[in-house]
Amino acid sequence: MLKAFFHILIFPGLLFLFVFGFLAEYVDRKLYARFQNRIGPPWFQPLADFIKLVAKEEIIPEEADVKVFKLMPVFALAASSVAILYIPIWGEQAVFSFNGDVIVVLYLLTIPTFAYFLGGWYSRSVYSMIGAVRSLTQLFAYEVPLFLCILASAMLADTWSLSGMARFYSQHIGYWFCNIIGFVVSLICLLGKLEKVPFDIPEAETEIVAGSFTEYNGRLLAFIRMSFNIETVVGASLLAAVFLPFGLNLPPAAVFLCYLIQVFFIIAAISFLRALFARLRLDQMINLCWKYLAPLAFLQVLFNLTLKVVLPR
Amino acid sequence: MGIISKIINWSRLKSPWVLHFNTGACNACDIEIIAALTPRYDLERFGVVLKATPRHADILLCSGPVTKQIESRLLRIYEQMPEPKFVVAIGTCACSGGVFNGCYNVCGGINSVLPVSAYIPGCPASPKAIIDGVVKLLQSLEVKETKNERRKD
Amino acid sequence: MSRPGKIARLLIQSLFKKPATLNYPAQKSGMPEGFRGKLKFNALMCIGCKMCMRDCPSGAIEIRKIGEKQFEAEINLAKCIYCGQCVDSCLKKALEITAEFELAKLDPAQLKVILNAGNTENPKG
Amino acid sequence: MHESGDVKIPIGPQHPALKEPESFLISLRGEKITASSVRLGYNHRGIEKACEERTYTQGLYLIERICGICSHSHSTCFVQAVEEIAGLEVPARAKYIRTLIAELERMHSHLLWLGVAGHEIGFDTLLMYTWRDREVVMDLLAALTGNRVNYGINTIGGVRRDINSKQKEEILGAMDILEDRTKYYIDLAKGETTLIKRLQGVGILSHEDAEKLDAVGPTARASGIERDVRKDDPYAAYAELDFKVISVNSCDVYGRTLVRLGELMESFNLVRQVMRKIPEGPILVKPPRKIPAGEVVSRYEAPRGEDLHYVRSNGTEKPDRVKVRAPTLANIQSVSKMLEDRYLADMPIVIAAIDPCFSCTDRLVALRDAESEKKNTVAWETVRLKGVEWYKNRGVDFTSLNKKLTKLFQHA
Amino acid sequence: MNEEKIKQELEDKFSYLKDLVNIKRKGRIFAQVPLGEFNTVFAYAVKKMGFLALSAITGLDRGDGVFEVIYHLNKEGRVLLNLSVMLNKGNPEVNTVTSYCPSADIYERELMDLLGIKVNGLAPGHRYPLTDDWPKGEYPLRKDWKGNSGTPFPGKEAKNA
Repeated sequence: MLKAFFHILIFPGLLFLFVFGFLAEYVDRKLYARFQNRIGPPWFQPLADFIKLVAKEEIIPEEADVKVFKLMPVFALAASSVAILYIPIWGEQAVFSFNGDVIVVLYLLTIPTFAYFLGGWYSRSVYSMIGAVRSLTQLFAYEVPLFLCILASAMLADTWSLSGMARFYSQHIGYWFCNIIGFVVSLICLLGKLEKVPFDIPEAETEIVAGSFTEYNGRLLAFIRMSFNIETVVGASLLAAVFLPFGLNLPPAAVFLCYLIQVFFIIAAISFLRALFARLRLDQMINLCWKYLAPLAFLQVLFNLTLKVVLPR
Repeated sequence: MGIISKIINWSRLKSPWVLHFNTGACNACDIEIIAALTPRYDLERFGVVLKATPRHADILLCSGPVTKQIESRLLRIYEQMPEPKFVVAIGTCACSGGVFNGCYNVCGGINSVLPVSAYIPGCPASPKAIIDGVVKLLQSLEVKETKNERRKD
Repeated sequence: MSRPGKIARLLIQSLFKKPATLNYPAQKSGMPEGFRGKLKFNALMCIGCKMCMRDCPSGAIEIRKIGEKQFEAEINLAKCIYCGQCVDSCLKKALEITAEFELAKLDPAQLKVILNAGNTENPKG
Repeated sequence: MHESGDVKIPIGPQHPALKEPESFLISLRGEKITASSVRLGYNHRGIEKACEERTYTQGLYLIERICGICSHSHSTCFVQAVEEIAGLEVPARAKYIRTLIAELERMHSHLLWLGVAGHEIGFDTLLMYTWRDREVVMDLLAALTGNRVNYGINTIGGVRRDINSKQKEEILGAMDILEDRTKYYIDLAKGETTLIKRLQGVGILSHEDAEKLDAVGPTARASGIERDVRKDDPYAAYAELDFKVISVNSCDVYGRTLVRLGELMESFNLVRQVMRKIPEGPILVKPPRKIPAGEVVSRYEAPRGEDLHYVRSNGTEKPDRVKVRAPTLANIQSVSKMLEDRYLADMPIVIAAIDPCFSCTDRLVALRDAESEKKNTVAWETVRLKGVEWYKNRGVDFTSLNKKLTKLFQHA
Repeated sequence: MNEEKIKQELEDKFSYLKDLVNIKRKGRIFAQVPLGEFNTVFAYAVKKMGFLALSAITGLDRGDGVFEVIYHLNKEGRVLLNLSVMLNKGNPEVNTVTSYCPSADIYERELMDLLGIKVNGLAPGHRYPLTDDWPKGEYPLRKDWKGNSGTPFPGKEAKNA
């Protein structure tokens, strides 16, 4: 019981996530700045932003549906935090795991997007409306390839539990290479999930101000930003667990170090891509996902299926 | 109590998010504001981020003389900003109306409409001047905050 | 032939290059010489012809007689557009332009500067 | 033109896509723009009237502040007019210096535009790099004229500052730096897929429309109208310099980008020529305080297009009438055409593509915008229904989900 | 492009334009057209002489109870033909030229708002550049308009002092 609480509140639960979230945001912003030949923010920036926002006056637009408006950010935060519990971040074993937790994690990761949608939808400002609808449309585009890629690697590992997958891949280290396409595709999809350039369509500043979050401020905005950070961490950890099975059989400290390295590698990749492209239009983004990413993902699935048949166990 | 409010003040000083509003300026100050955010000057060093909506902003950067028809809008934007909020008048026009004094369509400086916390003269105020101004403002706030602290204790 | 991510190389390079950012204000750096900043007033040279007032586009400068052949200039930093027209108009070179640009003030009162024989450049207090 | 059913979004006066307070009203059906209208005037300061009560000298600085980005354009255009009325023969050296500053201004303006365009399509990295390089020009201008913007180099009868040999070298050095940077950007513009995807075929303004609506500057030149005041009606020193008028036929935003980049390259070689040809001599002739009566139309190719000033004097030291036709006013009329059935996502870049400069545009009197007051009062019910319907047509049904959720939260 | 030719053509075509057309300098032709004849001349200039583009329309108050409206037409951006027409301040009226140059619209609205010149046949649309609740009979660019409030221009005081 106590142990569970420890896991939920301290490690790898809230506290760890918050710290890690801040770190992730910092790394992302700093790298982004450096890519642009700037100095960028100091290390404590995300923390300062968070505290400031929490301490700020809260304004709720009179048109908004107060209940939903207030509830949604918390909802998003909670959902994205829970997901971490099922992802093996220290060694091969997640805190909680059961066969099928992959699906749970994936859906937990989908919840925030819906939360943002509803939040924007019920703040009832034109910009939020459009942002909300956009983020949902985008969801339908990137979700499929992402799921397919994870599915593919799960099939190869022949298990529906993340821990199981981690175990499998760390034992057959060679197999990770088979999933390379899956890794790339899901990395791109992750960009979509985190609403980062080139897929930051739902909060495209120059078009619809700040999308769903136009009306949010103070504490709620802080939560939203936090849940984005946590999503980043969780998403990165997920990809790390599924696609980068390295150093899982080292001594514990080293394992954790490896995990950190992998996650930060993914975060760095994200901020690199983010500095690299112009924002796509919604229709272009959907094209990309359905015309290129989804087929690739399918390819991965087929490839892994054949692999499973061919390769001996 | 003291320590918490200290932390809050610290955070406020470290992450001033700004909203830029052109109240009828000639663009010169506006482009200099943007220039202050770009690599050469990079205001993000001080945690300054240019925000799109008043709801997210702490500091309102105004440039230009307040034209009659922007006045009401300026007020509205100011109202939409959550407390605590500050206004910085950037450029001569924003400080006093500058060359546009006497144009029948100009109210004069920002201070004729809103309480201004810092004036940055210059036509236009160069990015360096803007950074200088922002830093001066933040320092002054720091001083003020600590003073308040003492009064409380 | 177009491809995505053409800017990639530049990004990587600048990641390992020193940022282009100036370390201002921690490290003071001025404006190029001849930059038009705050005005300087040599009271002794002024003959009170008020040509500067006449040509000033924004009425930022005012010359006042404070005694026999003695004048003081009140310059409103908030109104001055730093165009230097007064310097050009001045018949006696009583006005000069300096490169001082860090004029930000928190208190509007400090934006009015009175310059006379006593102080030619900096506001009192 | 705005149908009642559509979602109306006010863009501006305070909107991240516009650095200036202007208001566009965009009617949306889903993501498609069905109608658009622009209301100008927020930036209106009454300059034309004000000029009538200021002396020419004072007026000059006022005119310079019509627009901070093309300040040299306006002031040159104005002084040219005044000089023509007064019959002043401006020294050749002064003319060359004006040309020099004009071209430097064009560089900074076009680099600025490139950055802004990048920002509008969410390519902030481009913004950061172009503006970093733009600082080189800004430093030059600061060193030459004494200010980064609103240079105040012009005065009636010539220019106020001379350039020395040291500055010449600096300028030439800077040109080399900027040239290969610009080459890189051209390379980028021609090579970066996402960029091209966002720019090509967007904001179409056909050759005919461009002519009908009297578009000017890069906007016109991108629609294949080879028109450039520097060539057609040479002023300052342009008659003695040789340069190409860049024009392409793609009629879209991409074309406008290429035109501007091409003009940058032209500007570099123009500046080099100026440095080579600039004669020695005085830079200023003493103007009379009172300008004899007369009327003149003066033209100038600003970075954004043709700038036209009409000045009428009445023999006093104040002008009788100053009329300013800024390039944006000529181009703004074609924006609605460009926005026709584009996506909302294209709106910012299309508006940016004419390089709007509203502070130039609204010289006259201001208006309070009735329409964008709707921001908070848009009947959100209609908005929602429209959105839902649009997505239903595309196989996404919110209504049921929406109902469920509302119930849920009522219980909660 | 020969200014002389244009001047000649105008004068030949419309006898009443004799010595009303003058060439100020290269590429600048000013012509004063009697009010009654204006439309025909304008139409001819646009349709026959190829002055297709309208650069701007300037309206101004000459003070002595006369308004002047100047149409700045240009031909391939090279030659500027400035057709000016005098109006009586009592009832200033012109006909719209939007049928020839659609871009005239915005300039004509300017005329209406700032000088109170009536433009016949101008399609309805929102006014520019004045606000919708601008008081009737207030025309800023008229010389006798004393302006609404607004801080006095300091330059004036300077002169008084």
